[in-house]
Amino acid sequence: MNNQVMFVFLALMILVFSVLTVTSRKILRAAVYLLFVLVSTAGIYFQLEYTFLAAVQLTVYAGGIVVLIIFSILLTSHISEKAAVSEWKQSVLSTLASGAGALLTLLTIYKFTFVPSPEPASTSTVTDVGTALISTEHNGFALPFEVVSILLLAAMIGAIIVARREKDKNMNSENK
Amino acid sequence: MIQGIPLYYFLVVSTLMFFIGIFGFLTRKNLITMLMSIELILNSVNINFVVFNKYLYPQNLQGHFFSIIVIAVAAAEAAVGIAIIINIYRNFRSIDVENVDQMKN
Amino acid sequence: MRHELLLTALALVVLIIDLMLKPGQKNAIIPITIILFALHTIAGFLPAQPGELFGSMYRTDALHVMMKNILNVGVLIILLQSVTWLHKDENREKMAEYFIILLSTLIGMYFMISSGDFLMFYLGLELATVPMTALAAYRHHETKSAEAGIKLLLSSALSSGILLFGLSLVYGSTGSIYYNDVAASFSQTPMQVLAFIFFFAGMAFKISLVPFHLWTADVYEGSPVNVTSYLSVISKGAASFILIIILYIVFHSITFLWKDLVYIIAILTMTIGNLFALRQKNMKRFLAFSSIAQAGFILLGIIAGSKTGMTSVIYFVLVYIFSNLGAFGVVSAISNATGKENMDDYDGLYHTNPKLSLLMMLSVFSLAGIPPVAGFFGKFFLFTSAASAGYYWLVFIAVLNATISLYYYLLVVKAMFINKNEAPIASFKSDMATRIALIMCTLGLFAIGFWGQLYELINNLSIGILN
Amino acid sequence: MINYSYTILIPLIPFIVFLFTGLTGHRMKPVVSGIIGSAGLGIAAILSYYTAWQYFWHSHVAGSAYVPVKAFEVTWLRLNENLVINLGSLLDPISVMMLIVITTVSLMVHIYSIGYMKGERGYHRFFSFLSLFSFSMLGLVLATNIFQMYIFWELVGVSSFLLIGFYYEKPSAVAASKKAFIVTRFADLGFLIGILMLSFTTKTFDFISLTSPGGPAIASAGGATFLGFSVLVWSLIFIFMGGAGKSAMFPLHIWLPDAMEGPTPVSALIHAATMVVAGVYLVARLFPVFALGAPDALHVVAWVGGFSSLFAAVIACTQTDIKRVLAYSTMSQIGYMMLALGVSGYGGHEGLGFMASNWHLFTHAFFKSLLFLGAGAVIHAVHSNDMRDMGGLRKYLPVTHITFLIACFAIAGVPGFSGFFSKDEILSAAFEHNRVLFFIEYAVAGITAFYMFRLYYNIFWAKETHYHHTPHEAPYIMTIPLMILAFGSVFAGYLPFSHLVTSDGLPFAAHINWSVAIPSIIIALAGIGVATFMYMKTNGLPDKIANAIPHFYKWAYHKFYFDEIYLFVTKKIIFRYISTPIAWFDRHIVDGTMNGIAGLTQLTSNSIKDFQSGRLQQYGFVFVSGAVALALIFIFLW
Repeated sequence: MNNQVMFVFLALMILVFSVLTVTSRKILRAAVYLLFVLVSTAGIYFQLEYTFLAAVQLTVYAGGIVVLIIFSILLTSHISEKAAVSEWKQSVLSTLASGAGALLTLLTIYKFTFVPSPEPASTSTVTDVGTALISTEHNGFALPFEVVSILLLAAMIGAIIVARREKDKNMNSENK
Repeated sequence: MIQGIPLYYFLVVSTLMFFIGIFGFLTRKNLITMLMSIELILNSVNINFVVFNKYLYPQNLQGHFFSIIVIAVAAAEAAVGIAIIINIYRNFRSIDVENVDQMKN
Repeated sequence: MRHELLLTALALVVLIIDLMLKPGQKNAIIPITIILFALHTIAGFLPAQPGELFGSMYRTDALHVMMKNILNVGVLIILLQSVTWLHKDENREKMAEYFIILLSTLIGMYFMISSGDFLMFYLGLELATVPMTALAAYRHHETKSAEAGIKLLLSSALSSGILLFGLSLVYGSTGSIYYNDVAASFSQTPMQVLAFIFFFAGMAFKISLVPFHLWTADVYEGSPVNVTSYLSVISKGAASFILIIILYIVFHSITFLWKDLVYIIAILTMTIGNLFALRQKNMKRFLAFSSIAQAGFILLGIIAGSKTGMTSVIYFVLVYIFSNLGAFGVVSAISNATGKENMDDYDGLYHTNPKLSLLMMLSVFSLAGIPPVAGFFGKFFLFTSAASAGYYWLVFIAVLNATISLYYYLLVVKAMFINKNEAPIASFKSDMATRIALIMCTLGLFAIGFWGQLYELINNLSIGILN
Repeated sequence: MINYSYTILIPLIPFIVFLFTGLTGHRMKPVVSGIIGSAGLGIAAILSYYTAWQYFWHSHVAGSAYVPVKAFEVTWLRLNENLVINLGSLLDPISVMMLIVITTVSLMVHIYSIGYMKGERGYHRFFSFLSLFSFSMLGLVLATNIFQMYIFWELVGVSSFLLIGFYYEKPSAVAASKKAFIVTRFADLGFLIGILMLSFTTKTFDFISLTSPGGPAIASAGGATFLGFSVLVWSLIFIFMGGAGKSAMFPLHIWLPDAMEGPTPVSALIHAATMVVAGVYLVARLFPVFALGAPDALHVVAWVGGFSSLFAAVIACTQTDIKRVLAYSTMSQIGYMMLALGVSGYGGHEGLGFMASNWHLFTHAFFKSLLFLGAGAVIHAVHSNDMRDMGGLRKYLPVTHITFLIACFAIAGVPGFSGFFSKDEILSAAFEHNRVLFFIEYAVAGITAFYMFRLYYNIFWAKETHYHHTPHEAPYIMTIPLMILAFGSVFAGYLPFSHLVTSDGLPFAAHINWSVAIPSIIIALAGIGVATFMYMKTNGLPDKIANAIPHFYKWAYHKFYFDEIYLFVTKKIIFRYISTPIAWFDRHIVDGTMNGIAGLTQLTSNSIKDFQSGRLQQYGFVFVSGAVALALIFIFLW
């Protein structure tokens, strides 16, 4: 029963704040709503007993990405600034498209019978996660773990060359 | 598996979140909020993976690790995206998506 | 795994050398990287051990190796073509970064091609895309470059979000992310059809198939020329390779479904790509739309579903690399020398730069599929494979589109050779690296068509749909 | 067995010349590149004559069949176990005959161009492209398999595109070359589809195995049917579409008149003697398959040819640009050749049409290239293409005048000239197989004689126009080729063709069928006569005669009266109600349809441009709704 209450709470948090994130006219608030969504998602992971994942969610997503986003909002907009609204035609069309997509997806998912795997469950303690992370066997994830580090490195270099200001010429008028 | 909560409930939440994200992507005028919509989309996918893993195929951690990798990729995407957005701000003095339509037809 | 390890090491070496060089010596990084990469390309042709690693997350055999080698050759040409551009003042400070990003995206493509499960596939895909967006936005002071970067980033993030949603449903319905397991239990319930279509939409984005192609022209126009040619040739080639592998190996149980899907998309892509290419004035945009139409032709080989089909796709991509890089090489040389990128600027080019014009003409003829240039054989094999699978109407439509495409390809030839121009682009000499790259393209354009064994070689390695 | 492997040199020499003059031409004096080109072609021509001598007379046992010989062959692409694409050279009566035609005409055109192109920009480029064209054309006729033929076929298209468009830097030439290229390419795509279908049904590309009677190709004729025709028939119809495009058959002929924008020697080479007859050659090459496996396809060939010949002849009467007259005349004559193939059977005297078609191809090459080169000399002298700017040139250009007249006699079918013999055989073949077409061709023969002499009189007789400077005869380098070709135009008719080039390789005896020939002679002379009445006498000669001999005044008056009637019938009725409308139809409907398709494409392209709005969110919208729509279609509708 507790579980159910908790779940309903988290689900409502996620949905309500998701909607607020994409509708709020103040960008900074939208970012904060996003933070709530991400934290609630971490709550769901906790509930599913994936504590490691929940921790990653909190640190990387909530702690890293959202902070980055807020930081960039502060750089690029005034706090009081209100986001422009899109024209009604665009809003209607977008609502239709995403609504149709959601309906279709829910319908097909509802029609599908999921069959749980008969094999026994393994636990998901941090030890198991760690073992799988460095395992090179089937269901081991050493390779993606290594490759993602290349991705992060490359993305970092990319971000630096794009955002770095050049020392020279005509950019002096900018105030960062 | 959580007692008393069917799998479908989670899927409804994640699907709705996914399409809310898409809606946001299609309507928000601000580049940063478009990026935030992307985060919503990725987050909903993560929920899917994790829930499937927990409810249906708990004998290994495929969905779990998929989510972790997606989070890492999301971080990389956000970093590059924000760098470009800041660069756009320098060039246009604004980060409205309306401004970035010089090239067309 | 040799390709991946060598290339990763190569990228790290470049990074370290760059740190060690003094500011005055930075230019040395260019020849070092290119020579190392050339060696890496050659090393790729050494015989390699087929097999699976990491519990079949990574798989390699002669087919994968060949695909990677094809990409290597293309990247080598692009590296050579970018030398002039890198020597420009505004790019001096970030040469090493350019190389590292380019190479790491190539690593991503390697892993994508060699992937044995959807996690590695997804990771490879993102590694091939996310850093690219930084390169698209490489030119600081160009608003167009930043626009290209953000358009590429946001739309590719949207597409991979949708692709991921599809993948999550695939995982949910089959219980595995490994290709073998998915292939064994994938069927045709509505949800799985939905999942497949979401997945396909994401892939179609990367190959820029209609209606998922809209980003292409804008991004191609705004990016630096070399990045554009990389996106249009290497990225697209790699994505086509992995698409055909996944369709043939993983989704073979719903073959009849994806064949119909590909049928529709192929017609749309060829036609719309052509219609837009007709009206382009900017050379990069023009090549972008022409490359969309070309992607439509690739689908003809995919839809065949046979060994011949895969052979024709690989062969076509190989030819396409040389033809498109030939065209982009000329565009890049001219853009570097004069900054001009419009078709009008090419008026009368033949009188001032006859060699460049001839290469451009060859490339364009190859793209249009006129014998005896290699492009003709590429198209011919695609048509043959689709026709032998019974898709006569599709081949007929493709043939019509090939005729339309001829019209706009001739516009370029006409501009260079016939149009009058009071002040044509002045005669200029390109540097050594550009010339080598252009000579490689020219040779490739002829050699591939006339080297008969090549087709057999590819055919021996190709596979049809698994049964 | 004689070793023919040296024949590989015949196409290779022009190719080497092309590379050489193309790469180093700008460093040498212009005339040197012309001489090199001519010398290369000269060697190729000598080799061709030697080949012909060896093939037809030296190594051949009298009375036995000429067998095809593969002089040389290498495997090039292996598509699967059955389908192999080779490169090589195949010698048989028609390919050897074509070698002679191509090398001779090409050599003449080379020599002529040395004079004609003097002082033009891009002299060496012109010659290197001429060599490229000769190479492609020779490769085409020597092809051992249909795929190789297709490759060279396209190469011919490319090089003619270069030749039509590259030299003259005027927009109309550009448009013309593009049009020629695109229309023929469109036809070629039909050709390609035909090749694919044919090779899938017969499992071979090779000409020898395709065309051997009783071979798999012909045996497969009874395969699956579609709309009442077998696959074989359809594939041959598609292949014929390619041939019709290159040979300017209705309705794919629209490029030919416009292609006259190119330099005149090019027209002589490409649009008279070689490229435009490639379609005829293609049908002749596959003739056993047509005749034995798909007679229905052959009927298509016959009717397309017959219709085109009439259609073009009628239009030729209305043109004033002398090169356009010749262009329509070419189309009409090729229609003749196609028709001859279409009414032919296979083997022995049944194959009369086949023989006649090739013979006419041979003789036509001489007199039509002569006409073009002569026209070139005229244009060279008066700097205009329009016959209204000409007149009375016979005293200024004596050599051109005489050779032009010989060619006119030949094309009109005056006895003793080559055209008479070949045309008569065509008429006999048509007479035996299809009376309707036969009578059409009678009419065409008369119209041909009429418009050719209309052209002739307008250029060389009629009233003298005022010229800015006195026209002068062309230099020897231009007139000598004219004389050589004139020689061929007279005497090519005396070759024993029915003993050399026949449908099954066996010689047979062909005689002039006088019951067909005499009416045709009368018709031709009538055509000439009418033209003479209408166009020759603006010099006032009849008036003088009438004044000098009053007795004849009434007769002259009556003649004049007759003339009036004739003028009324021709000008007021035929011209106004038949020729002009047909010409209008050709220009506006046939041509307009093609332009309309191009315009429609442009229009569609313009109307969908808003899709590419540059707005990221719209792109996203299309992406999402595209994916959702596809999912809907495949889940619920599929």
